[in-house]
Amino acid sequence: MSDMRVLYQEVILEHNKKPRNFGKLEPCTHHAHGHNPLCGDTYTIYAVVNEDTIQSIMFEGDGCAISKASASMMTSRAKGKKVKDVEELIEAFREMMTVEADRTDGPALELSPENEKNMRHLQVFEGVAKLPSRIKCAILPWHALSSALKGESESSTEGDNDEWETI
Amino acid sequence: MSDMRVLYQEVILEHNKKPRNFGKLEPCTHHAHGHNPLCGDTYTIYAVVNEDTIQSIMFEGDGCAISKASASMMTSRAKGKKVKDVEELIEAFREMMTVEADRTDGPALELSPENEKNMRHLQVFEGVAKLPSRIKCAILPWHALSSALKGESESSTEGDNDEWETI
Amino acid sequence: MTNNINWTEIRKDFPVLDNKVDGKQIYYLDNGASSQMPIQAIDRISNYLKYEHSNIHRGVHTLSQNATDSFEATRTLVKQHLNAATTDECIFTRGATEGINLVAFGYGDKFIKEGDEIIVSGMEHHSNIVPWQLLCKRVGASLKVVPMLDDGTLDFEAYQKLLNKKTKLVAIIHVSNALGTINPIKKFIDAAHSVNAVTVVDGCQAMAHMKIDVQDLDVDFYAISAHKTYGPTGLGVLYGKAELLNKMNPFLGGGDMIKSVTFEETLLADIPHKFEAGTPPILNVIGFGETLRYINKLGLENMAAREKELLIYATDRIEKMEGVNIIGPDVSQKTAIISMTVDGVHPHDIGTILDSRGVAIRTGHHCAQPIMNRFEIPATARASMAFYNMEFEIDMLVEALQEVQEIFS
Amino acid sequence: MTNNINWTEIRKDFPVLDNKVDGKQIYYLDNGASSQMPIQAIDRISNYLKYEHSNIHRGVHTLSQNATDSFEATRTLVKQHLNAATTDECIFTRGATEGINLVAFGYGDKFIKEGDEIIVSGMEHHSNIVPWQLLCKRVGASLKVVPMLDDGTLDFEAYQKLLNKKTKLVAIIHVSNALGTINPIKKFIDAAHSVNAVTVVDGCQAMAHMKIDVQDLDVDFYAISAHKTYGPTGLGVLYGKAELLNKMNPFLGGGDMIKSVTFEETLLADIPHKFEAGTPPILNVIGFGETLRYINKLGLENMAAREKELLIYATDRIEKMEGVNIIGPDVSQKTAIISMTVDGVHPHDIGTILDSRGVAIRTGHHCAQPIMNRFEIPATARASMAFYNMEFEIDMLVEALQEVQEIFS
Ligand SMILES: Cc1ncc(COP(=O)(O)O)c(C=O)c1O
Ligand SMILES: Cc1ncc(COP(=O)(O)O)c(C=O)c1O
Ligand code: FES
Ligand code: FES
Repeated sequence: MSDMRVLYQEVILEHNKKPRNFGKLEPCTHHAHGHNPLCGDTYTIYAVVNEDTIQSIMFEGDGCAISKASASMMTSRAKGKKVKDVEELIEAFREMMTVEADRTDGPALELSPENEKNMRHLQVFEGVAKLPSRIKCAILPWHALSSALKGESESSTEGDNDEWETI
Repeated sequence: MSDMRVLYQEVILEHNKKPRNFGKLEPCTHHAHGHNPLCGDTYTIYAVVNEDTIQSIMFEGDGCAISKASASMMTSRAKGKKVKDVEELIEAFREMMTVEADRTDGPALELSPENEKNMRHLQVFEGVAKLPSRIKCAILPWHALSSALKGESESSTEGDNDEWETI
Repeated sequence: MTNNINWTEIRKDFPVLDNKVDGKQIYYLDNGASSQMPIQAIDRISNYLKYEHSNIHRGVHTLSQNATDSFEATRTLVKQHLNAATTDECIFTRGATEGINLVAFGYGDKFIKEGDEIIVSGMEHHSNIVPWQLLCKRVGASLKVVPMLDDGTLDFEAYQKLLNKKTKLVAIIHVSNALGTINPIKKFIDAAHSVNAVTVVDGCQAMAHMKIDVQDLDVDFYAISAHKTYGPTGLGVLYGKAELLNKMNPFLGGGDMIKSVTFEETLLADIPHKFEAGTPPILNVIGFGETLRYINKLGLENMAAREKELLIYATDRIEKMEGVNIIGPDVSQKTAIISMTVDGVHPHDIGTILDSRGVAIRTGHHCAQPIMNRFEIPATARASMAFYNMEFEIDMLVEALQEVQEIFS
Repeated sequence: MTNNINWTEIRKDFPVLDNKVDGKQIYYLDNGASSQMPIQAIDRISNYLKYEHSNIHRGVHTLSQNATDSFEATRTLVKQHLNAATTDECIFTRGATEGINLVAFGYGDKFIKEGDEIIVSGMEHHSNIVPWQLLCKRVGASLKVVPMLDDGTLDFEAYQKLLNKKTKLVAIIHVSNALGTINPIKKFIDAAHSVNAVTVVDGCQAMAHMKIDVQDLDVDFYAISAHKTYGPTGLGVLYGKAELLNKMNPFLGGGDMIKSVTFEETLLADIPHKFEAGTPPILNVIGFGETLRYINKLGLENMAAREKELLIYATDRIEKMEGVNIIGPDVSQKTAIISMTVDGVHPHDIGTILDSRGVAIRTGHHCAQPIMNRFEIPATARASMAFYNMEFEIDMLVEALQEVQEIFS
């Protein structure tokens, strides 16, 4: 399998073509806008959270195959889950994506069996972690979801400066 | 004779030590301020012109040995001369100083016998023409005299922009 | 082969082109982002740094004087390349971005007032938009935009309608970095002058590809970056008419831009020094001089002709691909830039797959988001060619594009 | 020999030092104007240009990513050298001059108002005076000056009296380029903070010669030029506290300093990019990284110790010369700079005669005219030494000074 086939696994291409949970969710309890300054792409994540559970979740926006598949698979995994489990999953996903950067930073996260399974599914993004220029694509929707759950409305794959200055 | 002895001829050193016509001349009919931006040195030339003749001429200011000797010898040569003869001498001096730069620019000036003699005296500055960084020193007072005779009050060894902008 | 020049030999002057990066052969088609320097200019920089370096101006010692001479020699070459009236009109900047900002601060803050209008085109690079947005905010002027037509050219009629006596400045790109479009800027400049507006032309993508004659264009300000003209990064030139430069505010304050400093009164230096505060990028300037000599030797018209050959070859091949769309005008109205989209594939995915085959192109908005918005696309994949490129590189581009389509089929 | 380092061997890393210029051996004692780069950094630039050049940021292709990594690696090294809290606080500029102007425009125009006061010292380089004069003119603030004492140090008591609640900014030089004086800037910064003024330190002449710790100094802005720290021209660093940088106005507008651009609304990028519009001087940044690695390897403290040896040696020899006067404090309070006058000889005549012997020093006001005015001299002759200089060069300086005295006797 060529490098590119490892990166663009069938699952990714399939989710890219037919993204799940695509569209606007209104009314919702949480939503956040995520921006990747490297390309200018943005996604919005909408969620209805009730009794510590993500009752429903959708996303809107446009970007590359990696980011779109990532958003699609993320929303599929997050729907119906406890917020704290999703937070753990976000953490685990981010770790997978940055594993190249700081492998020596200590032991991997201890995951719940449920999230172990989720992560096996998300393994298709492992190829992305080897391509620094695309890591942000994969992480973008996760960042936005994380911000949404924290009650923030904007996020960026670069740093945490929340106030966006305009001219 | 070392290079430096050629540059710093006895005559130059002597004029530097005891500059002729040094001081302010007031009242005067013409005066101009000359500035060398390369070093920041400035000289002022004062002249009383009457019946097309430079009746008296003096200079003030501070600078290197080359510029001071040049001002001293220039004022000595100019005093009592017709303005048009002095203008010819200025031209000849400038030509000597830039001879390295554009030797191919055509034949040398045709000088009056009087100025031929003057130029022989001023030959001591020939060494300066070989040192690009010092040419402006020698020319500085001549520039200022030329400006003064034209009725201008400021001159610079760089270009002819007369208005000096301040902050 | 254009004019009997052996382009295969010429190509050897650019070692990176046949270099392997991380074990992979590179096909460099990203010249619009930054071009490569000829080895002659690289060696010049290296020699300068090894044997000749010194600060310039004001130095009495030989090393400093020689460095000053080498530095100023580049200014003379730049003057000749742009056909400026004097070297004083050629100001060294860090790049086109600084050049345009210099005009915004030095000219704009002094002469543009509340209620005045500034016209920019919808084809501008961000560097010819944002400085004017910032200026408008500072002085209370407003920004008007010349729309683009579907074929990737500017709407000249709409432009004429925008011009009025409130128009004080027109900022326009000579050649679009995103699409390659060559704008008929002389017409735009003349029209601007008819309402007494000054003109600022972003010539970044033009200088490497065509003869620029600022006097013939009668342009007021013209900004370029050396690194888009086979020179080094960290250097640009702002051409400005002496008359305008003389009456502008200074920009950066510091050494060399003054005649004298006291706490009571500071006298400004004459142009070009008035706008060149501080130690300039000496090594970059000296390197760029060698680049310009190289261009003179090879002949800009030969380079341009070769680029046209490559553009036609590439356009032919890519036009034949179904599902690949070229954005921008036809080959007669542009430089060797092909900006494209592939149906159903985001340009960054194209970029990644091309990169895996060693094909280096740029994907994204090319710092020209308004163009993307105009065509309702997020980005494009842009191949930009230089005279040193070869047909086999274009073949590889096409092959890699085919792989993109296969993966996403 | 300091710390068993073989300085004769080290010197070989700087080919110009033992080079003949126009057939004449050079004795380079003009490091204060610009220092020489080690061959490792020169070769790094050359290799980068030959095999690795590409524009950075936003590029998907390998060449661009590798260049971005090399570029950002320098930022990390700079952060370590200055002990900044984060790399975001280290902004690449063209040089110290641009860095200081950036603060004047970005901070000054936003936060300094009519009636406010700015304090500068009487020892500043023009680049830390003129930007403030221009700012004062723009906003209607006024400039106050800390006087110098006869020994070439600043009058701290007078400074304290100048501070008051109208003081909004204090701009001060860390090490004087004209005299070598090391100012106790921590004391000056603390005092400024006691009236809530921000501090801008010109560290041009400090970074090559002593450990800088911006966090320990608690300085708000610190500007340097790479070419005074064995790096290339065309590059500087402005350190600024993130908190201040975040709230400042942007400076230059253009690519990379924005998140997104539309004609209606443009979003600014986060620091450091907010202040890095346009293509940066990539080759210079990458070269400077190699310089910093070189310094790390050799050890800044070893370099400083060697310079102290040279300073003491030179001071001893020159102090013995009758009619030669050293301006500035004693060796314990300065870096390896000797600024002097020779009775009855204009400094430019000294410079010319020294040059005829190959001795490269700087003569003039050193862009610090207020110091010259303070000492009522037109200029000085300044020898400035670096760790790679040798005693024999100082001997030649002394011999040439003797010739000056003979000629003018
Ligand atoms: C103390 C000091 N400050 C500022 C500067 C200006 O630095 P640059 O010319 O590199 O911008 C210099 C160098 O000339 C200097 O020595
Ligand atoms: C058309 C155009 N204008 C301006 C710029 C900005 O040039 P620089 O980034 O070199 O300042 C570029 C390059 O990015 C460009 O292509
Ligand atoms: S390219 Fe924009 S998110 Fe992937
Ligand atoms: S050095 Fe100033 S005039 Fe000669």
